[in-house]
Amino acid sequence: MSETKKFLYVNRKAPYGTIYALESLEVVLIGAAFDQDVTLAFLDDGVFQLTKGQDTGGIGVKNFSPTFRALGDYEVTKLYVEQESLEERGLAAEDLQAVTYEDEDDDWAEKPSIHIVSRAEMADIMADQDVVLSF
Amino acid sequence: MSETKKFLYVNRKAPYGTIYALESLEVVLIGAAFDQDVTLAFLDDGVFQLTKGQDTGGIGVKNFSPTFRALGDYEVTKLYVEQESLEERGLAAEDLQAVTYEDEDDDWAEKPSIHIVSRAEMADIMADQDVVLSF
Amino acid sequence: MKFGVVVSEGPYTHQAADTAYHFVKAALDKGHEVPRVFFYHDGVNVSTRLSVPPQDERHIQKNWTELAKKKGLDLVVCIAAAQRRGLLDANEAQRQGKDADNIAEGFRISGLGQLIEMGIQTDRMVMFGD
Amino acid sequence: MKFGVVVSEGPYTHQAADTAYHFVKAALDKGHEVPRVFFYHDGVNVSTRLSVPPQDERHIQKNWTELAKKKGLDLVVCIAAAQRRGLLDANEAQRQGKDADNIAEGFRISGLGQLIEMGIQTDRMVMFGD
Amino acid sequence: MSTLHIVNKSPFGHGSLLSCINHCKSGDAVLLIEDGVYGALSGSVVEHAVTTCAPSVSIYVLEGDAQARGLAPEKLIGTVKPVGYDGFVDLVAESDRTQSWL
Amino acid sequence: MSTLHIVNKSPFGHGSLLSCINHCKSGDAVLLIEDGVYGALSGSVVEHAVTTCAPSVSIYVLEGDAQARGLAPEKLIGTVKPVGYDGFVDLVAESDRTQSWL
Repeated sequence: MSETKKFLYVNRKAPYGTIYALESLEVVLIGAAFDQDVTLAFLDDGVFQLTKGQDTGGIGVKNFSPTFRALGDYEVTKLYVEQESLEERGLAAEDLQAVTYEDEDDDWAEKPSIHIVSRAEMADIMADQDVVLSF
Repeated sequence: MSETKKFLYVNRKAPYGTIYALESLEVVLIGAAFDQDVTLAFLDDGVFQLTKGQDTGGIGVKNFSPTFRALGDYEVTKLYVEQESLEERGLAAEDLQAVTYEDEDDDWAEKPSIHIVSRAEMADIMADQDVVLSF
Repeated sequence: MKFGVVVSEGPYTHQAADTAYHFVKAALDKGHEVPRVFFYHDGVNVSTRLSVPPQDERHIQKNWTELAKKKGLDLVVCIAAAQRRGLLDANEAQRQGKDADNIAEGFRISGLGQLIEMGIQTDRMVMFGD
Repeated sequence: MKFGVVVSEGPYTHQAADTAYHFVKAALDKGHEVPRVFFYHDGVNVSTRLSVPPQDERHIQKNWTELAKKKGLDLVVCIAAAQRRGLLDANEAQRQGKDADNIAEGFRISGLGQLIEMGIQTDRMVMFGD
Repeated sequence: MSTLHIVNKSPFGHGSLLSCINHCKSGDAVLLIEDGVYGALSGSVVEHAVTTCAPSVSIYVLEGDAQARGLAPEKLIGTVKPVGYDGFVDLVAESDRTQSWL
Repeated sequence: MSTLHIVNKSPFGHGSLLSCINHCKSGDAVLLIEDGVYGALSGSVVEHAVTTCAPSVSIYVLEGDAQARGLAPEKLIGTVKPVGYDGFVDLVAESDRTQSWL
């Protein structure tokens, strides 16, 4: 397939209480093989997916938060997190885990994949897509 | 079984979008055979279950709202609806269907089963139960 | 003390079946009785024996089946909710003219009356759902 | 125009599978194409052939199977989501060592790539879920 | 370049409708379906948010879902437009993309 | 005569926690489990509702669920008490009834 489309994965749900966050990540990983232009959006309770220090030992469920750090290897490098959603939840950028990628166009320099954006910027990102998948 | 307990069925979800309202009613109907002291509470989106004029022809789903009117025959006669929940939704008592029962202790006089109560009264009703089932 | 437990959501999709499992184990460990666990709404989906979760994930149905075997739990699947959702035991499958069944060992299909009865006969009821 | 459709919730529990069905029928009636419907999350539960809804209720699985037969729809059930939740076809059942399968006629099990492919090959995607 | 936003949850128990409205751009459309149709009720605590979203954003309600829930036309916010499943299809075709606020 | 209220949903997307708090009576307890544990976050827009519910109402958070979600003890509202599954069992036994805000 030669056509390249802009795919946006919208994550608005918290992890573990329901399976949507995990199954969204499964789609992203499979989708990476299709060489499309992929962006991930985290807003509302979706910002909780990226908090650091997640330890699921006490609930007997698999901790999938490390998988976000592997996204760079799949060339998924655009993760946008909404500032207002963080603030409403008492969170700041430093409460999120670091997700980085190595930029092959810049001598493999390590760069952050997570970008904090305003609600207005998030709306612009959403309006610039071909396919929007919601989880 | 000789012991009589107070059972409260708490309805906080709208009908049709999800099945909880319908399956709650199925429990109430079966439960009526057990001769317990049964009360139904409608608050938050649960008040939408009792609106009149429901017509599901356009969505191909069974309209179960007439079943509420049959509850009197099962001796389920205490339906409490929260005033504040109605108001937040732009609803008033007259937007609800009439649900009545015949009072065998009062010469089979027809009496309303639905009672509009304040949030504080609803809290009192909830605190006066043995078993609370949530739907 | 006697605890009745209701599970209202399906496995993996919601955490309810996991939380209920940990709660029941803790209650039994503390010397309480859990005479029955009732699976209603999508909770009936916990009882399928055809689930094949990933190797590195917990097996929710097997956890319940094993706990039931070890502790003598009565795991009741609501028949009305199960029929809608395609959960059948061998008897039901035959009665409905279906060519397969899918209920796991340790679960039994019965009516909603078992839920009310559980409410009457236990000291506390705890519902896990969505 | 080509529409891709995703169904993310189970039958009866949520209205999503019903709304998607009415939407697909209306799209086809208007002359659009619906080359594929993809069932993900609890949406995979729509595909069980063991469902026995009450007589006075719609039969969600049969509605989809009949529409697929009449209009040549490709109803794809996500394999990863289906395995967790106990939805298997005969091949999968054999491969996993299970003694029964439950997928209805008209549905086929395949990978998540089919979802991405649908997004690439259609003009619009519509998701129905919770 | 416009988006059709689809909201299927009651705005009284869930934040989806408000979040959707906060992310709409001028020229977008919002379609209320399933339990989302309650967002079209006039006189409710979310009416103001819905009406101030328009006129640059058009709000639609799926007729069958509104009727199922007993929402008579006179109970709905005046600027909300009812559509059937066929109108739903047209809205999808006329927009550049759809976004479901699940 | 006290009630153990159980809340399992995030208070940011769902109305359950606020509805629960609005129906609590003096002496009741609220246990936050699953995604409900986010209600114990300090500095959030619902913190005020949670803290003004106490002290007549005790708020508990299920430890395993808080840890799973990366909520370190220092991120939690000071008056919220962590409990394990065994503490959950004790709360059920000590209350006269439980009410799940599903």
